[in-house]
Amino acid sequence: MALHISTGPHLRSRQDTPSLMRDVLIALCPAVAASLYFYGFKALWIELIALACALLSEYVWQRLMKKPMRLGDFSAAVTGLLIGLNMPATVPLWVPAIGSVFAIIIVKQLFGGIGHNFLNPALAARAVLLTSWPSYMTKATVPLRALTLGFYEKTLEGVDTVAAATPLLMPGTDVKDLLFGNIPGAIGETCKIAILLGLIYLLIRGVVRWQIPVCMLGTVALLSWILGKDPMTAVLSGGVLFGAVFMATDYVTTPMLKVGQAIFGVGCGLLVVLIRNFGNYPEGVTYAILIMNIVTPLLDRSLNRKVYGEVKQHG
Amino acid sequence: MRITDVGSFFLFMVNCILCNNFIFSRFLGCCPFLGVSSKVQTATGMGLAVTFVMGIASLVTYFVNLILVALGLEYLQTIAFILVIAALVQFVEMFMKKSMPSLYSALGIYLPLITTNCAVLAVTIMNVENSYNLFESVCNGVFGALGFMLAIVLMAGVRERLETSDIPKSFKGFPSSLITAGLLSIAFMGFQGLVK
Amino acid sequence: MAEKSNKPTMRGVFINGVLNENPTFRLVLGTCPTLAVTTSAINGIGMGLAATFVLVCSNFVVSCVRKMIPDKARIPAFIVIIATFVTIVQMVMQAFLPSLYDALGLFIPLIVVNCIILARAEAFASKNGPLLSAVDGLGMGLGFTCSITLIGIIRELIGNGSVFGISLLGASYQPMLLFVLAPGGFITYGLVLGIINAITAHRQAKNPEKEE
Amino acid sequence: MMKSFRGGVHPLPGLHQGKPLTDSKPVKPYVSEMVCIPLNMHIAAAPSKPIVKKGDRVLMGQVIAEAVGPRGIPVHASVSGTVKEVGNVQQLGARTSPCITIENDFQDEWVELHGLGNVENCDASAIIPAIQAAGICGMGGAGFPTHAKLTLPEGAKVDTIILNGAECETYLNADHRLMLENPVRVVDGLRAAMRATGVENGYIAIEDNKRDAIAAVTKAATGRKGVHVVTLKAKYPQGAEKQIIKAVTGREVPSGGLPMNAGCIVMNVGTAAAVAQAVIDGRPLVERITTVTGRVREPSNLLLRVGTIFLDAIGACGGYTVEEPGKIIAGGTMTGICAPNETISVTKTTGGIVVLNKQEATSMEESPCIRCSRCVEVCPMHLNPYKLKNLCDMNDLETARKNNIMDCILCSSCSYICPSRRWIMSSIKNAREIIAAQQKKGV
Repeated sequence: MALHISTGPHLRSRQDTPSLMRDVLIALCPAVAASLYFYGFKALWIELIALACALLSEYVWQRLMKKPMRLGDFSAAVTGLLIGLNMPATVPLWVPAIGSVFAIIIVKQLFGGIGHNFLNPALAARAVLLTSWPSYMTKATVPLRALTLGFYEKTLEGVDTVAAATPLLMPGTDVKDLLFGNIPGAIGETCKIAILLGLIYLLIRGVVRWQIPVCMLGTVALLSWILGKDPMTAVLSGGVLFGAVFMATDYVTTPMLKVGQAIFGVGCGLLVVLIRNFGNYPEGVTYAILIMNIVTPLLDRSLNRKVYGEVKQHG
Repeated sequence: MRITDVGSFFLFMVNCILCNNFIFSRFLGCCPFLGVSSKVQTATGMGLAVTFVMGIASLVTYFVNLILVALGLEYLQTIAFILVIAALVQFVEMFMKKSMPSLYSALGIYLPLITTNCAVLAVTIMNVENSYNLFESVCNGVFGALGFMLAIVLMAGVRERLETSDIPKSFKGFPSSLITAGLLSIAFMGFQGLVK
Repeated sequence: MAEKSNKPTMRGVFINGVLNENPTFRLVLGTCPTLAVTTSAINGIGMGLAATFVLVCSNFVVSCVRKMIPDKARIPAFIVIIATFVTIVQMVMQAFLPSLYDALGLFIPLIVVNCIILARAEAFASKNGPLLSAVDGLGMGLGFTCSITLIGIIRELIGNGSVFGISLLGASYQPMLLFVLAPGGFITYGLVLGIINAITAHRQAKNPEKEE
Repeated sequence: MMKSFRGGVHPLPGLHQGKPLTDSKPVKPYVSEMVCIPLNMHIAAAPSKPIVKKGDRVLMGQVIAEAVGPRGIPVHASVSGTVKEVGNVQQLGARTSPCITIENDFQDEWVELHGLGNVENCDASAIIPAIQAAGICGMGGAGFPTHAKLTLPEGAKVDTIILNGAECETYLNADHRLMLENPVRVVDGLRAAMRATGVENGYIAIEDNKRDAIAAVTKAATGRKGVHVVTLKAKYPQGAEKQIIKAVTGREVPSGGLPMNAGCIVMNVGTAAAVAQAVIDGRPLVERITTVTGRVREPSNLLLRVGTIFLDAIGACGGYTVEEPGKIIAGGTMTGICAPNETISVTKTTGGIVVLNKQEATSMEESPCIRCSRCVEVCPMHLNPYKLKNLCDMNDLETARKNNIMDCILCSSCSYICPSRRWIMSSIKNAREIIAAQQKKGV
C-alpha cells in the first residue's frame, strides 16, 4: 500500500480557476439575455462567433505549441464572450472574430497564456478593432425594441442607426432608459440592470472585491459632478459600468494589494473622465483600463504593506 | 503648437509626454527603449540621464543653430548637431564625474549610450523645424524626454513581470519586447486628441 | 560567420550581411527607422537604399582612413564621416525625390545615429580593407533594405490592402488600420522576428550539422 | 468582544472545518497491546538516551530514556510490560527515529509518584524541575520542551502567559474535549506556569466555535488569580503563536524574535493539563487525547498511550471506511504531516490522525497564477506569497529573503486558498531550508 505524501495543506478550497471563470460567465448571463432581448439573433451571432473564435484560437495554439490544454479553465470563453458583448449590433461578424483571435493569440498566448498577459485581452482586442475599423465600431444602434416591440430589424438596416461620435450623451435620455438599456451602445453594455445583477452575483460569490468597481464608479461620478455634468448619467452611460464590473476586475491585469486596487479604480475613473471630456474618443473606458493595466506592474512593485512584526524590530 | 500662457504650457507638456510620446507614436529612441528596459531601476536611471541630456542639448543647439543661420551654413545642421551632442555627452560625463559623483554613479553608465539615442538628435532637429524659441525648445527637450522616461519605466515594469512568464521560445527577448511595446502603444492611443 | 573564417571572402561577407547577420532580424539594430518608416513598402525601400548608400560610403572611407585616426578620436571621426554622407543623401533626396523625402522626414538625418552604420564602422571597417568594407556595407545595407521592405509590404498589405501603392486585395477589403499606425509597427516587427526565429530553430533542429 | 488578527482563512467551510465529526464525542481511553515510543518526540534538544534494554520489565511511568542536555526531557514507559526492542523505527519524517518498543501486560502498574500538591501552595521553585521530570513538551504540535520555555533568560520581561485553546486546525477536537471535560486541570496548569515564572496575567484563548468549552473554562477559572478567558474569532491560523499573541494582547512579536520579545509565553491547553498533573500528582506525560477522524468508521477522541501505533488507534475507531486510505495525516489537514506508513507511533505531539481517501489525497496539478490576490489577502503575516513563490521558482533566494520569506510561519493558508492549486507553502518551505543551510555554512 502506498500512502500519498505531501506537505500541507492536504485539502484545498473549493474555489479553483475554472469555478471562478464559470462564475464570471454566469454573471454575464443577464447581460447576454438583455442583448438578445434588445438585438435579437444578431446579438446571439456576434456572441457565438466571438466565443467560438476565442476557444478555437486557444485550442489551436495549445495544440500547435504542444502546451497543456487549458480550455477547461474557461478563461478563453470569458474573453470571447466579453469581446462579443462589446460589439455594436451593426458590426459585421468578421470583426469580433478577428478581435477574438488577436486577444487570444497576441495578447494572451504569446506571453505565456493564462496569468501572464499584462493587458486585458478583451479590452486590447476592442482597442485594436476600434483603431482599425472605427466606423464599424462606433456606429451604435438605438434599440427600439423596448419601445416598439419587434421592430429592431429596421434599426439594423441602418435606418435608425446613430453614427454618433457621442452615443453617450444623447440629449433627453432619462435615467429609466439608461438603466434598462434603451440607449445606443455595444450590445452587452447598455442594460445596466443586467450588469448590476452580474456585479451582485460576483460580489456574493466572492469572485471580485468591491474596491475596483466602487472606486472607479465613484471617481467618475465625482469628477463628472465637478465638471458640471450629471454624475448619474456619467456613470450609467456608455461602457463605464460594464468596464468597471467585468473588465477592470480582471485578476490577471490588476494590482494584488487592496490599496493598489483602490488606486487602480481611481486611476481608471480619472482617465475615463479625462478621455471622455477632452480626448478623441467618445468612450474612454477601454483605454482608461488598458492604461491602468500597464501601470499595474509598477503599482505592485512600489506598494508595500507592513509585514507582521516588522516595525518593532527597529524600535 | 506654441507656448503662450500657462494653459498652453500644460497642453504642450501633455502633448509631449502623452499624446506624441517619443516612443509610442514617434518611434524615437527605440534602441535604448528595447535595450535598457529589463529592470525598472536601470530604466529610471536611463530616463533621468536622457532627460538631463535632452534638456541641455535643446538649449545648446538652439544657439548653435543661431550661429549656423547667421553664417548661412544651415546644410551643416546634421553634422553640427551630432557633434555638439557627442561633445556635450562627453562634457556632461566629465563634469558629473568631478562635481556630482553621486549623480554620476547613478547615471554615469547610461551617458555614453545616449550619443546614439536618436531621440536626442531628433529633438534638436524638431526644435529647428518647428522654429521653437528658446523656452519652447528646452520644454520640448525636457518633456519629450520625460515621455521617453515614462515609456521606458512602464515598459520595464511590464518586462519585470514577464520575467516569470512562459513565453514561447522563439518569441523570447526582442520579439516579445516589441509586441509588448506594440500593446503599450495601443493603450497610449487613448491619449490621442487630448490636445487638439 | 565572418569572424570565424580567418580570410573573409567578398561573397562570404556579402551573404553574411544579407542573411546570417541581417541587421534587422538577427542583430536587431536600427529599430527606430524599421518601425517608423515601414508604413508602406516604398518607404521601406527608400529608407533602405539611403541607408545602404551611407553604409557603403562610410565603410569605404572609414576603412581608408582607419590607420590615420588616433584611437581616442575614433568615434567622433566616424560620426563626422557618416554625417557627411547623410547630409549628401539628404540634399540629393530633397532635390530629386521630394515626396519620398517628405514621407521619411526626420528619419533621413537620423540615419546618422542609426546604430547599424556606426556598429559596422566600428566592428568591421576599422579592421578590414576598403573594398571588403564596402562589400560589407553593401551586404548589410541590402539586408536592412530587404528586411524593412518586407515589413513595409506586410504593413501596407494589411493596413491598406495594397503593395507599392497597387491595390491587391480588391475594393471589398476592409483595411486593418492598426497596421499602418504606431502599434502595428511594433507588432509586425515582433511577429516577423518571432516567426523567423521559429523557422531558424526548426531548420536547425532538422539538420543540426549543416549550421556549423 | 471577539478578538482576532488580520488575514487568515476559514478552511473547509462546507465541512465546518471537519469538526462536527468528533466535537461531541466524549474522550474514551484505549490501550493497545504494544507501544513503540520514539525518543525524539521533542525538538530543540538531542533525543533522550535509552536506559533500559531488551527483556527488561518496566513499570508505567518509569523513566526508560533520560534527558540529554539542559533542554532535554526524559521519556517514560506508557504501559507496564516487557521491553521488546530498543532500536530505530520509521517514524514521521525522512529518517528513522530511535524507539523503545514495550509489550503491554495490561497491569498498568505505576511507579511510585511524588506530587507537589496544590498548585497554589506548593513551592514555586520546584515547579519547573517537576515539569522537566515529567517529560513534558509542547503538545500543540511543535514539541518544544516546556520547562525550557518556562525558564526565562536573565532580563527577559514576560508579563503574560497565553494558553492556546484556539484549536484552529481542521478536524481536530482534542483540545476542545479536554477543555470541556477537564477545565479545572487546564486552569491549574496555567496557574502552575504563572507561579513558576512569576507572571501576573494568564489568558486562556478559545475560538468562538467552542462555546461549551468557553463556558466550562470560564466557570473553572472563576476566582482564580489573574486568569482570564478570551474569546477568539474562529479563523485559521488563530492558534499560531504570533497570531494568538496579536489577537489577545495586540502586540506583535518582532521579526525573527520569540514570543518572549513581546512579553508573552504561549502554551497549548493540553500542555497545561499535563503540567497540572505533573505538579499535583508528579505524574509523567504518558498519554494524550488524539482525535482520530476522516475516513474511519467511528471518528472518535481517544485517550491514547504515547507510542500507540496509528493502525491500532484507527482500528479502535472501527477501521477505514475505504478499502485503501490515500493519506494518513498526523495532525489536521492544514499543517499536518503525512505518515509514511500505518505503523508509526502516536507521540506527545500527535493531536490528531486524519485519514483521507485516494481522491482527496491525489495531489492537485499546479496551474499558472492568475493573480487573484487571495494569498495576499489571507497571509496572517502580511507577506506577498505569490511573489515569494515566483522568487523561489526563479531561485532568487536573496530577493526572497529581502521580501521577508523568513517571517513566513508556514501556515499554508495561501496554498489552501489558491485557485490555481499552487504549492506556495511548499516552495517557501524548501527555499527556507536552502537559505537556512546556506546561512549555517556561512557561519
